Order: sequence, then structure tokens, then C-alpha cells
Amino acid sequence: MNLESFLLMRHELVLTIITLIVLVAELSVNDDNKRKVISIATVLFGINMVIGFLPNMAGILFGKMYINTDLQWTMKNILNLGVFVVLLQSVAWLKETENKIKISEFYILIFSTLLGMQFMISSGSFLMLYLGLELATIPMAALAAYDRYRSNSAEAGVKLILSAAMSSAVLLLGISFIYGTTGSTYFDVVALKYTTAPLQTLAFILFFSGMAFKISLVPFHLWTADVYEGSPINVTSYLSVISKGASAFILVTVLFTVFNSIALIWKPLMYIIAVLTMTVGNLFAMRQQNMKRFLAFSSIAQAGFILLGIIGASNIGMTSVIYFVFVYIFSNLGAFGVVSVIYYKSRKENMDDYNGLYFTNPKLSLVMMLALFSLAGIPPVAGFFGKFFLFTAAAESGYYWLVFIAVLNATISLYYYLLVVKAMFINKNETPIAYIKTDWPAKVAILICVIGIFAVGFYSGIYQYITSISFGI
Amino acid sequence: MDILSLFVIIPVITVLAIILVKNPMQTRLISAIGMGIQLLLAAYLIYAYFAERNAGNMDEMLFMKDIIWYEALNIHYTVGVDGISVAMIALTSVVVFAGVFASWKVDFLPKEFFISLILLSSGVFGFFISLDIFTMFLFYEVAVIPMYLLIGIWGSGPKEYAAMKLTLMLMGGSALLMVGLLGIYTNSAPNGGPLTFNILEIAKVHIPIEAQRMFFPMTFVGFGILGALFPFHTWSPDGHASAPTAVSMLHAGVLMKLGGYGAFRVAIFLLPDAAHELSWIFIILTSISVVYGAFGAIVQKDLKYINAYSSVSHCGLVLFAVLMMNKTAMDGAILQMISHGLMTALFFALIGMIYGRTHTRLINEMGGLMKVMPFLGVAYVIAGLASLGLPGLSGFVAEMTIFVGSFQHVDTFHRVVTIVAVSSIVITAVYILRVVGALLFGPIKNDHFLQLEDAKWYEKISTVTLIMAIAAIGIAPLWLSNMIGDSLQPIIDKLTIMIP
Amino acid sequence: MHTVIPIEYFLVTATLMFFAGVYGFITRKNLITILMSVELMLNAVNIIFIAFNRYLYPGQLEGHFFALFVIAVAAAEAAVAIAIIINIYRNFQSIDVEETDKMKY
Amino acid sequence: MDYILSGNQIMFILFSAMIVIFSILTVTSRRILRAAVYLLLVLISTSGLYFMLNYQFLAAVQLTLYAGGIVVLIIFSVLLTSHIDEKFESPALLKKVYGAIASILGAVLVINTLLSYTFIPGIEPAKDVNMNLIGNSLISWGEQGYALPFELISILLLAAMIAAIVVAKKVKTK
Amino acid sequence: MTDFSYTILIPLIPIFFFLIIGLTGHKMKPIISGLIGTTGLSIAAILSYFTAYQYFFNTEKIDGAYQKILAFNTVWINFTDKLHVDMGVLLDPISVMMLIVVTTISLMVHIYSLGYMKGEKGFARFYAFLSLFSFSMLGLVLATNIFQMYIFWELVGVSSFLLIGFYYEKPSAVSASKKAFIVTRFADLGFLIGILILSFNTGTFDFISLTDIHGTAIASGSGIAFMGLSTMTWSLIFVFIGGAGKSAMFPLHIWLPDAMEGPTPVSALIHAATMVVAGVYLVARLFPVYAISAPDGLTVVAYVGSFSSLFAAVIACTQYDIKRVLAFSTMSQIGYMMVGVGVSRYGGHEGLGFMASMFHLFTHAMFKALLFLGAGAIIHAVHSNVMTDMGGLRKYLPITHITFLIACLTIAGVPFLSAFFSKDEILTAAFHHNKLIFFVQLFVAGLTAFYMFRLYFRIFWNRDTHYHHTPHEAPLTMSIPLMFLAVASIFAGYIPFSKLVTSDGLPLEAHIEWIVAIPSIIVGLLGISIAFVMYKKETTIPQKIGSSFKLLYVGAFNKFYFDEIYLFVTKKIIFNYISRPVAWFDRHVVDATMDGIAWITNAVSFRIKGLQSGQVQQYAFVFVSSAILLGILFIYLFSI
Repeated sequence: MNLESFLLMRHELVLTIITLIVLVAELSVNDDNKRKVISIATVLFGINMVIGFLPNMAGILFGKMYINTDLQWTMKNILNLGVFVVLLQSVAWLKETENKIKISEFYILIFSTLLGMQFMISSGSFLMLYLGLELATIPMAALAAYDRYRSNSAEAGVKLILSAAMSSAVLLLGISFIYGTTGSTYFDVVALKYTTAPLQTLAFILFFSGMAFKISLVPFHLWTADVYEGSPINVTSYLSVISKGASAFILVTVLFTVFNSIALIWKPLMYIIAVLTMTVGNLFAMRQQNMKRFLAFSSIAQAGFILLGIIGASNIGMTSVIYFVFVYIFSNLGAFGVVSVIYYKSRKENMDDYNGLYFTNPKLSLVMMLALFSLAGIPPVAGFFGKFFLFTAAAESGYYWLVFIAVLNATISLYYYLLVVKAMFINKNETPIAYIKTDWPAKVAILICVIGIFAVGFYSGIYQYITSISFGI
Repeated sequence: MDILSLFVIIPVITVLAIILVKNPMQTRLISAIGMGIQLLLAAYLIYAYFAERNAGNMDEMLFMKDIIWYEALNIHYTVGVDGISVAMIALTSVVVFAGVFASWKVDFLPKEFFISLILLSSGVFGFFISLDIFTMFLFYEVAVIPMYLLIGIWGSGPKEYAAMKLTLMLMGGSALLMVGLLGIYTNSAPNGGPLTFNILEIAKVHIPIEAQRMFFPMTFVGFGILGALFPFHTWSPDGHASAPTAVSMLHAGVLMKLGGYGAFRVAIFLLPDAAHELSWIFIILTSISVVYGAFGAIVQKDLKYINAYSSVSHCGLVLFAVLMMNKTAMDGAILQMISHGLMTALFFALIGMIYGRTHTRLINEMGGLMKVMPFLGVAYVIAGLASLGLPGLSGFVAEMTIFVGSFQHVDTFHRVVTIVAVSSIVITAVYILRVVGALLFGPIKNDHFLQLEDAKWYEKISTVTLIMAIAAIGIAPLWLSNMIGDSLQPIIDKLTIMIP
Repeated sequence: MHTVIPIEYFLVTATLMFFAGVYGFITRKNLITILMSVELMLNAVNIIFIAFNRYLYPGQLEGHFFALFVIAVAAAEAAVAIAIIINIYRNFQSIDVEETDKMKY
Repeated sequence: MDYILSGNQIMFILFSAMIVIFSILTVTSRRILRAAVYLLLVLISTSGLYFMLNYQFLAAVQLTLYAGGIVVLIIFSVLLTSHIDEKFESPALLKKVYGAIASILGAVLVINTLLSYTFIPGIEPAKDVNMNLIGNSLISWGEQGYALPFELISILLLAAMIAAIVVAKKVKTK
Repeated sequence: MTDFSYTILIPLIPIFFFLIIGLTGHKMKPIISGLIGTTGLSIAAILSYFTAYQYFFNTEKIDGAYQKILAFNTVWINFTDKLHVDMGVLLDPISVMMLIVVTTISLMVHIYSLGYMKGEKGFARFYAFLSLFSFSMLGLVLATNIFQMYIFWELVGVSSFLLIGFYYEKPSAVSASKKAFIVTRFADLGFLIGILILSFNTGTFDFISLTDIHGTAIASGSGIAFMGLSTMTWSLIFVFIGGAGKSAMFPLHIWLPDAMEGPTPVSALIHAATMVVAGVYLVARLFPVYAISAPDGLTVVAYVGSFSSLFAAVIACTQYDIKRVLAFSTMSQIGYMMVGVGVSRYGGHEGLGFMASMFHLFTHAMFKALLFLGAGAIIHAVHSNVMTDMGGLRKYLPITHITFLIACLTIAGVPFLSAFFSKDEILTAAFHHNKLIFFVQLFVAGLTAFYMFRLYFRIFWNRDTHYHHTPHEAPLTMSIPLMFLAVASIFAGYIPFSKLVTSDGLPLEAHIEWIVAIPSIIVGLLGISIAFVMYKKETTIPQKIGSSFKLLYVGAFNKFYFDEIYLFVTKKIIFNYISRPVAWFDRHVVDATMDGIAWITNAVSFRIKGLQSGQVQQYAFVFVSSAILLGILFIYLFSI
């Protein structure tokens, strides 16, 4: 262990330190000054994010349990950026009186789940993967149940923890078979020994089910909507964006590095799952009224698109997945940012409540529209590029019909995104949501999203960079 | 800055300027100025194009500009124009210019209206200058989406339904299209080497016939939906009926042309073998479109519906001609796009103006309007005559070029369907005269109409611009026809070489 | 150490245990009993890990340590789950799983 | 040798039978406290298996942490949320059918697949599992070192603790 | 060679004045616009006369034949390498003759309208349209190629439409104009198809190359193609459909009577003298092609012409609206012309019919314009179109009376007036070619004399009708054209047409064949006498005859119900049985399919909502069973 090793692990280390600082702050700040923790934690996390962006050295630590190449470095930075936006969006919510006593806990839990994700991303063995996954899940349940006087929140918490426990048990069963058939839990060893024997296929499918649960792929997605709806909005956005994004990163790396020898199995599997996910996600999203639930289903559908990049199984495929997640973070956080601002000012989160929003809150509506267009994949915003590249990846591998189904689904998704746009811009309302003055952290957060939505698409350097760090099978 | 990119940049700058200003009047003025500059630029482009050609530059595309965008996927921002694109750009700038004046009196959220309208136009311009399928597709979708808002917010009647239907059908079309384009892309280097989106590059290679067979229908139908190909045209009547004036103008006038242009620039140009092989299916569909649209128009009562069906018929003719795949017919197809663009824009502008006065679009509630609004009446008659193909107006030139061209085909099948398509000119005459008669002539049905005023100055600008363009093409078509024809030559060469 | 008990016996036992857990998860009404079912499943996986480690790969202790960490995770999970279940109890005055379906469709 | 082997077999049969039977009882018993006790018995039997396989440390952990910790936690929560003698009605038939389908199908599939696979034992010589080795492994960061997971689990436990607190925390009313 | 390039000005002058009047007419005094238009046309007329003089008398002939002179030509649009549409001026005997006819009649109508249209709203518009029409008609006759002809063909159609619908507030005028346009448009469809086939076959639009009897064009497409006729024949029959439409030949004649809704000068110009003969002109234009490559086509022309002339003449005997009588008379006379070209063959004396037809076209233009203008003067005086409102007008309208009488005598074929010569030549040609047609035409000649004098006596003699205000003679602007045309009607027959306008350009020796002439004179006089008996005084003979031939009379009176048949076809069949079903199909099948897809998606969305039941245990079940099913799928069913 030396300094370089520490530099290599700086994302995790700094984050741990911050977590501890917040813990100390919680203990040392008296009750009336708890809100100071908000700024402390946010600023600290900002610093962490900046540190994360410092140039990286690739390396392997802990006997291949910890891998950090440019790819992992990039993924973590993307997540950091997303979390930073989430934190900014949460400020208004945390300042509410009922949350006063548990501000620091919020940060500790967010940071520790993020830490879990980062370890997952960097994991070099199934053990680390599993532990990271649990670290990213268990505190998450508490976050979902954060509003403890809201029964929906409690329900969300219990649904999340029980489903997660169940899914991790299935995942573990898969890992145990992987271990049994290959004699190792290290990725590199497993990759060498993996074949399409029935037990190994079964092991893979069990493992995949567990991962699919995290990314909420159909039919492993059922918890998603309820949990998203019940959780506090900012937790929902964290769940739907950061947690899902991290899991997608991991899925793509694991599939490409560990299970590349059984691509013949998982490609058709992905095909089925992708079609199911997109279609079911869209069909459910179509008739949702609650904005959170609506976005939940829409994010399920989005996950289906990610599979198109994975199925491409090429450098372009991986690039597109990462790029898409990057874009998706901005788009979805933009949408959630608006939903959150509106909810905490007006306590309204139904689509009908948004009727005529443009006439009272033009800026918020515009941001919302942009974000939704980006989600729908409408140019010139970044979402278009993200989707197009995913489709390109799938098409290059010859999955034209899958692309066709995907684009049809994108059309359905456009339908429901337009429903929101319609509500905001076209529908009339007797009692529209009054003008909302957005607090500045949320403004900054939304601004970041808007810039991201525009810049990521037009500035091709990002994609180019991701290409250089990606790989295919 | 190259001249072509200006066509995209000027609208964007205009939009930014509109965002900054406060009152509606300034908004209008800025829009008018921006689009006026665009019109002048288009005029200059035509001049520059001829100057370049006369100077002996016989490149397939002029004013090319190539910037690498997404290197990994070999996506470039490639722009360039040949005579066809120049013509389409000119058309667009005329229609947009007229559209701005036609919507001078939009008083509900005028700023937003003009922003959407001009954004839409920038998409259209971008589409026509693109030589890279990716950017082409990007601009295509940019052009389609503002339509939703424009119809949804400023439309009339069942506008939400219509807007949604239009958007979804067009997007459904672009689902096919995207697969088709990606298919072309992935097959663009059958002999190895990097894949490319560049149309000119792809045109040089021979895409395997199996791939062509799969992707030609997709690409063609994908574009065809926008070009109101039977039976995917039903978005058009509802959409047009609900859209506000300028939007109908732009949509029927320009946006539907993206379909025809794309069908020919991408589907046929890049997939010629399959086009030869499968064209008969689409020829049948389009000839159905031509006749069916015309018959459909006869019984409609709503002015906009009549025009929408008429557009189905006329745009069907565009695709029909494109599929004939000979120079004359294709030349006619382009001419028809321009001609239809202008006259249908004129139609919709006038319908908007009349509707704004009478508050009805049902022809049986109107009558004798010629007496109270002679200017609009005369303009409407001119539009009608252009539509039914009166010599001296653009429609005639286009249709005749198509018919003569199509009839030169060696197959009897092609000649027979040509005759079917030709018969549409009579049906067109029937519905146009029916409308003109019911709307403008006869006694005035409603005393309230006597109070109506004739066109205002801005409406006159809009109308006169379009009429002048229509007449200019109709009277002196040679320069335009030659400009298009010369540019068609490389395409025809490719089509003929590809025939074994 | 060699033994005549084949590894399959262990695996079958563990599998049965696992799916007993699955059965419990799906059928039990009480949230706490569902949690117990989860513990059964985790425990079953541990047995599999240990059996593999002992029978097939005794040269390293990966399975052993995996099981160890699973136990720790299970503990943490149980703690949080129980906290949430108690919270449910406070909100719903019941820990019947069928009542926690306020959000659906 | 024979004796030992057969003793081993007896022990295995005993433990596995207990595991299976008590597992089923755990998930079917209609009294919650009994279910908890059955769970305890399953866990204890499991540690018996570990002992049998010579993983004494793990067995001990199983006993203390699992049987001692988790089950006690569960029993506490049962006491907090239910009456001890409460007997719930049998679950709905449909649920049972679903549960049975899923679990039987799953068990058949997994067992069938497991049995069809021929496991090839590793060639490395067996390691003697003693506390020393375990301790060293847990703090070493090379190959087969578990320092990082060990640290990670500690954070996990801390986070879980805080998570549990957050959920349970009450606003102080003034 | 004389330079004729100035002739391009002849059509350009009217269009120039059209633009001036059209754009600024509503700002100027009405009379000014009228004078401007008249001036323009006078210039054109003078140029035309000059051209005619130059062409016929100052241009060298080759082998004694008049040549086709391409006076001006510019490419208008290129279709293919071979097929290009030019705009230009082609001078040959028939086009020069038509120049005279068109400019003369047009000028007369211009002058006449100064008086007739005085005080009408839209005076300037009227003159603008007249100029537009003159332009179009001149362009048509001067066309160098068949496509240019088609272009101007359409333009005259639209001018006619505009002028028929001049009184656009009158529903009957509007529907008449629509009818005229649509019927001729339908015929033009045939024309266009004909052009397409013709050009496809011959590879050219150009009249000079098409009609070059030694050229390649004329010889192509002569093989039997379809239903026993050659491609060339088919194409020319299609072309003739166009001509038949414009020239109101049976069964495309129905628009012509209704077209009388337009102002009377318009009827004189367009629907009597110039536009309606375009069909004859078209056949004459392509005559060598017809004669050499498609004689079957000519037969069709002859029979259609003959039947039409009989048909129209019968109807004309029963009509009361004087303009309608004249309209049917026009149709009948054009039938004559068609017969003329139809029975003709190319070259030499065989081409007599052609010459006669052109001759008759010329004379007919004069006397028919005169009749219409005279009718206009009458209508102007009594404010009615209907014969029954008139009677004894000779006292009030002396000039009109005299000129009208001259015209009636002319059309009746009274010897030594112009039409005597021209009609006689046609009959002669028919006599030599086809006896059946000859006898029909002879009978029609009698009918013509009868119905014209029925008209004449009914208007100027018969009973004295009481008028609300005394009819008075038309102003000078109206009577001068009447007098001019009367003179022309008398003397036009002495123009040596057979020397000037022949099928092959060579002069022809034509003389009156008394074997034909005498019967025709007798028949004509018979017709006049019958009319004299029946209509000189108010008698009951007409009613008696009407009731004794009731079926025929009622049929003819109702124009043999052709309007009703057309109405049935358009309203019932096209409107109700094609368009409505199409529109219905579009809404309820095509569109409904699209909506249905959306509806199904939505319905499915609601159907599957049970999947998301809110029950965490069900989620777990789905989770586990999905994993298991996927396992089964990939282990057993999809094993590699």
C-alpha cells in the first residue's frame, strides 16, 4: 500500500472521509444548526467531485479485487456529477422542518450508497460486486422510507428492502454456482473458465436476474414503480438515475469482460428482455398520472434501450451505453428537478396539476419539455444522440428488427412525454400552480442539466473520449 | 462561415433575437427580417450556384463543407448542394417568408409561435443542405417536433388529437426510416473500410442486394409517410385541418417535401437495385394515392380537408414520379415538389385569411366572397388554377414533366399507371372548381360577410410572394428545370449503371 | 479430508432450503416471516458456498469468506429491514404484507 | 474409519433432515414465534454442517451472529409488532399455488441442472483452515486477501446502523 | 425569305395589355381600360393582316407550295433530349388564316363590347379576360408544336371559363362555367394521353417534323397495337377527343349551350368563331398524320362530325332561347367542318374536304359572330334571351335586322353568299367520299335553313310584342361591327381559298359541282319556306307538329336528356358512388386502422395493469418464475 494506491482509490477514499466528516459534524453541531450540514456536505461533495476529475492512473489493487482504469474513472465521475446535481436538488427538501433532525443521515446514506456503487464499478471479483451492491441497496431502503410519517414512503422502503433481499439471494445463488463451476470469484479467472454448460447458463441467468433487478428490467422491475412513487422525490431521482446508471455500467462491463464467452447465450436473452422492457415500460407509463410513477415507468423503458447497446457487444455498444447513461442522467435529473421543485412548493405531483404550467412557470415548463424531449430522443438535444448511437450499435450487429421495435417504442414513449408537454403548454387550467420561485441550488442543478442536455450532444469530444476507453468483445 | 450553414444559423440567430425582445411587434419584425434575409440568401445562393456552374465547376455537389463530428462512427457534418437542393432551399425560404407574414396577427403567445415556426424552418433547411444521413435525419426530426406544439397550442378544432396523431405517425415513420438509414450505414462498406453516413460516399459503393431489398422499403415508406403515401396519409387531413395557417403552409408546403426529397435522395439513390426491383409495389400505392386523394377531396366540406386530400394526391404524384426513375420524371418530381409547395402554401395562407374573417371553413356556409374580398378571391382562383395545372403556373410544368417522363418508360405497366395518374387532372379540376364556385362565386350567403375587409398589407405580401414564385416557375421553367435536370444526371447515371 | 457423502447431497439440501425460502416469501402474510424466508435463502446459499469450497476448491478459502461476508450482510439487511417493518407497523398498525399495496397499477 | 464415515453420514442425514424439515416448517407454521424458533433450529443445523466440514470458525460465526443475533432481532420485532399467541389464518390458496409452482419448479430445475453437472475438484492441495489463516486473510491485500471487503463490510454495517436509526428516529416534539 | 420574327408580337401584345388592365384596371375609369384593350387588339390585328399579306403574296413558294415557316422559336422546357417544348410561331396557310379570323373577330368583339358592356360592373375585368383569351387563342393557332398547342389549349379553356362565369354572382353562370371547364378538361385528358402516346411513338412534339410526310415520325407506330387499330390511330383518336371536347362534338357538347350564360360578345368570340373551332384546327394541324398514318382516325372524325351536326340541328329546331339556338347551330356547323376534314385525304383534289373545311371555318367565323353580335343587340334591346318575348322587332332595330338577315341567308346556304361556297365544297367532298354522310349533311343543310329562319321570323316578324320600354337600335360601337361582319359574310366566299389553304400547300382547282349544289340550294330554300309558313305569322302549326312528333320533339327540346345523363354520371356515380365511399373508406378504414392501433395499445396498457398489483409477494413470484423460465428457455429450448 503506498501513496499511488491511495490516489488510485481516491474516489472511494475521499468519499469515505467525507462521510465520516458528515458523521462527525452531525455529532458536533447542535440541533438548531443542523441545516449547516447541508452546505458542508454539499460543498464537500463538490470538492470530492472535483478531486475525482483530476487525471487518473490506471491500476489494479487488492489482488485484482479492485480495478480502476480510465473506464471506471469515467463512470465514477459521471456518477459523482449526477449525485452532485441530486444533492443540489435536495436542498429545499432537506430544509423542511420535519427533516431537520435527520439531515446528516441523509448525506451519510447517500454517500455510502454511492460508495457502494463505486466499489461495484471498480470491483474485480464477485465478492466485491456483491458487497458493493448490498452497500448500494440496504441504505437505499432507508432512504426510500425516509419520510417516515408518510405511509407511502414506508411502503416503498419495505418493498425495496424485501425485494432487494430476495433478488440478492437469487444473485448469490447464481454467484455460488459460478464459484462452484469455475473455482473462483475473481473476474479474470471466471472469464477464462466460463462455458455454456447448463449449470453455468443457469448461474448466469440467476446472476443476471439480480442485476436486472437493480436496473429494473422487465420482468424484474415490478418493485420500481411503487418504490419510486413512494420515496421522497429526490431519493427517487437518485434511485432512478444514479443507482440505475451505476448498475447499467456494471452490467455492461461484467457482460463484456466476464461473460464474453457466453455471448451467444446472453445476446438472445438481452433481445427478449430488451423488447419486454421497452414495451412493458412504455405501456405502463402511458396511463400514469403521478409524475413520479410516470417517470419510473419511463425510466424502465429507457433501461430497455440501454440493452440495445449491450447487445451490440462492440466498442460502439459500450460507448453508446455509457454515453446514453451520461445523457440520461442529465435528462432525467432535469425532469426530476422540475418535479421536485414543484412538489415541494405546491405539494402537487399529478399530471393534471401541471395543466397550464407554462403560463405561470414558463422556465420550469421549458426545462421540463427539454428534459422530456431528451428522454424521448428528439433532436437537437442530447437524448437523440444517445438513442441514435445505441441503435447504431445494435444495427451494426445486425439486430435491425430489434432496432425497429425500439424505435417504435420510442414513438410510444414520445406519446406519453408529449402528454406532459400537452398538459403544460396546451391544457387549460382554472387553478394553475402559482408562480414558483426556485431556490438557487435547485436552479444551479437545473442549469447543469440544461447545459448537459444541450452540450453533450453537440460536443462530440465526450463521445470520442468514451470510445477511446471502451472495448467490445 | 460557409454559405450553406448560414441557412441553419440565421434561423437560430433569429430565434435568439426573438427571445430577447419584449413586445409582439418586435417579434414579428425580427421574424420578418430574419426570414427576409434568408430569402435574399436563397436568391444569392441560386445566383452563386449558376455562377459556379457557368464557371465550369461540374462537381456533383457545390459549396461543400465537411467537418468531422463523431469520428468514431464516421459521422460528419457534411453540407453541399446541387441544383435540386438549391431549388428546395429556395422553395423553403419563400414559403417561410410568406408564412411569417401570413401569421402576422397571431396574438396568442406570438413569441413562442414564431420561435417554433422558425426552429421548424431551420430543421427543414438543415435537411436540404445535409449530405450526411445522420445530420439529415437529425434535421428531419428537428423539423417534425415543433409541429406538435404549433398545432397543439395554436391550432383549432380537435387540435390535440390531430397534433398527437400527426406527431406519432410521423415518428412511427421515422422508426422505419431509422432502421433503413442504419441499415444503409451498416452496409456502406461491403468491401471493408470504415462505415460511412456520407451520401456521396455510399453512392460509390454497391450495397449488397439482400440488404437493399430489406432497407429500401423501410427507407422509402419511412420517408413516404411524410410524403403522405397511401395508406399512411391520414395524419395529413387531420393535421392540416387543425393546424394554424402558417403551420399548414409550412407543413404541406415544405415539410411534406422532405418525404419526397428523402425518398429520392436516400432511398432510390442509395438503394437503386432494390428500387428497380420493388418499385412496382410503390408505384401502385402512389398511383392509388394520386387518384384516391383527388376523389377524397371531392366530397370534403372543410376547405382545409379539401386541400389536405389534394396534397395527398399531389404528393403522391411526387413519389410516383420519383419511382419512375428516369430523368424527366424525376425532374418533374422535383418541380412538382416546388410547385405543390408554393401553391399549397398559398392555399393554406388564403384559407387562413378567409377563416380569420368568416370564422368558418365549411364551403357550404360561404359564397360570393369574391365580391367582398376580391384580392383574396383572385388569389384563391390563381391558387386553384395552379393546382389544377393551368399552363403558365407552376403546377402545369411539374405535372406535364412527370407525365411525359413517366410515359417514356419502356414497360407497358409504367405507361398504364401513368395514364391512371394522368386522369387525376380531371378529378382535380372537379374539386377545385367546386370549391372556387362555392366559396367565391354565387350570391353571398351571409349578410355578415358583407362587412368583411379585403387583405391587409401583410397578407398581401404573403400572397403576392407566393403567387410571383408560382408564376415565375410557370412562365419560365427552363432555368429551373435545367438546374434540376443537370443535377439529376449523376443520379440517373448511377441508376442506369446499377441495372445489370 | 475425504468423505463418502457426495457433494450433491449438500447441494440438494441447500436448494430445497432455498426454495423453501422462496415459497415462504411468496406465501407468508407477515412481513417478519417474509424476512425469515429471506434468511433461509441466504443461509442456503452459504451452504452451497461452503460445500463447493470444501469439496472442490479446498486450496483457497473464497467460498468460506464469501459465506462469512454474506452472514454479515444478512445481519445488516435484517437490521434495516426490521427497522422499516417497525416503521410500517407504526404507519399501518399492521405488518400484513397484503396491506402494503397502497401504490399499484 | 468405517465408523467415522458412517458417523459422518449420520450427522449429515440428521442435519440435512433438520434443515429441510425445519425450513419447511418455518415457512408454513402459523404461529410466528414458532416459525422463529424453527428458523433458529435451521440455522443451528447449518452450523452443524459447517462443523462437519471442518469450518469451525464459520460455524461459530453462524451460531453467534445468525442464530444469536438475527434470530433474536427477529423475535424482538415479533414481540413488538404481534401478539405472541397470535395464529394467522392460512394463506390464500392462490398464493400457495403460486408459491408452490415457483418453488417446486425452481427446485426441480436447479437440482436437475446441478446433478447433471460433473464437478471437477481443484488440484491445489487443501489448506488447513485455522484462525491464523483466517485472520491473516482478512487483513491482507494481495491475492486471496480480504482487507478491502472487510473494510467495505464495516462501512456497510455502519451505514445499515444509521439507516436503521433514520427510519426509527422520532422528531422531538417541544 | 421574309423575316417573320415580329409575329411573336401578335400574341404578346394582348398578354401585355392583359397584365396592364388586370393589375391596374380596378383603379382606372372603365372606358379607359376598354379602349386600351381595343387598341392592343387593333395593333395585333394590323400585324396579322400584314403578316397574311406577306405570307401569301410576298413569300417565295417551293414547288408552288406554301411552306411552313418557323418564324420564332425558343425552348420553354426540356423534357428529354428529343422531347422539348418550344414556344414559338409557326406560319403556314392555316395558321395565318386563323390569325386573321381570331384577330378580326376579336377586334370586332372588342369594339362591340365597348357599347354592349357599358355600365357593367367589372368592365375592366371583362377586357382583361378578353385580352387573355386573345393571347391564348393566338398562341394556340401559332403553336409550333403540339405541346405548345396543348398549353394554349388549356389557357383558352380557362379564359372561356372565366368569361362564361363573368357574372359570378349568378349561380347558373357559375355552374355553366364549371361545366364547360370540366367537360373540356375531361376531353383534354384524352388530348394529353394522345400527346403522350404520339410523342412516345414519334419522339417529337414538333409539328414540322410530325407532319413532314417524308419524315420518320409519320411512319412510326403504324403497326396494329390494340383492338385492331394502330398505335398512331389510337393516339390520334385520343387527340381528337380533345378536339371534340373543345369543339363541342357529340357527346362532349353539353357545355356549349350552357356556356351562353356568358356575356353575348364572349359567345360570339369564343363559343362561335374561334375557340370552338380549335378542334377542327387541331385535326387540320395534324392532318398529314391523320391522312397518312391513321385514316381510320379520320373516319371517326367524319362520323362524329356528321352525327353531331345532325343532332345539334334537330335540337336547334326546338329551342326558344335565341343564344341556345345559335349555340346548337354552331355545334352543327362545326360538325360540318369536321365532316370536311374527315372525308378529306392528303394532297391534290383528294384534299378538297380539308380546304373546304378551312374555308367553312373562315366563313362561319364571320357569319356566326355576326349572328351572335346581332343576337346581342337584340338582347340588349329587349332584355331577354327568349324568343317568345320577342316579335316584330324589324321596326325597332333596322340595322340589326338587315345584318341578321344577311347572316341567316348566309348560313342557310343561299347562293353567292359566302357559306354557299364553303358548305358546297364540303358537301362535294362528302359526296365523293361517303354517300351516307353526304345525305345526312344535305338534310342538315335543310334543317339549318329552317331553324335559322324560324329564329329570324320569330324575332323580327311574327306577332307584335308589347315591350316595357321601346327597344331602340344599338349604339354605333355595336352596329359598326355588325355592318363590318355583314359585309364580310357576303364577300368572304370570294376569297380564293383553294389557292391559298390546302392540305399540301399546293393550289387546288375547285369549282362548284352543280350536282351537289342544286340539291343543297333546294333543300335550303325548302327550309326557309317551311319556316316562313310556320313563323312569319303567329300560327299553331308548330304546336301541331310538336304534338304529332311528340317523342322526338320532347326529346329534342330537352336536348335528348344529355344534361341529365351527365348529371347522373357526375352527381350520382362520381360523387355518390366513388368519392363518398372513398372519403368514407379513408375515414373509417384507413384512418380507423391508425386510430385502432393507438386504441389497441391503450387498451393493452389498461389490460395489463394487474401485473403491477402493489403486492410485493406477487412481484417476487414474477421475479422467481421469470428467472426460472428464462433458465428453462436457455438451458433446454435454446441450448447451443
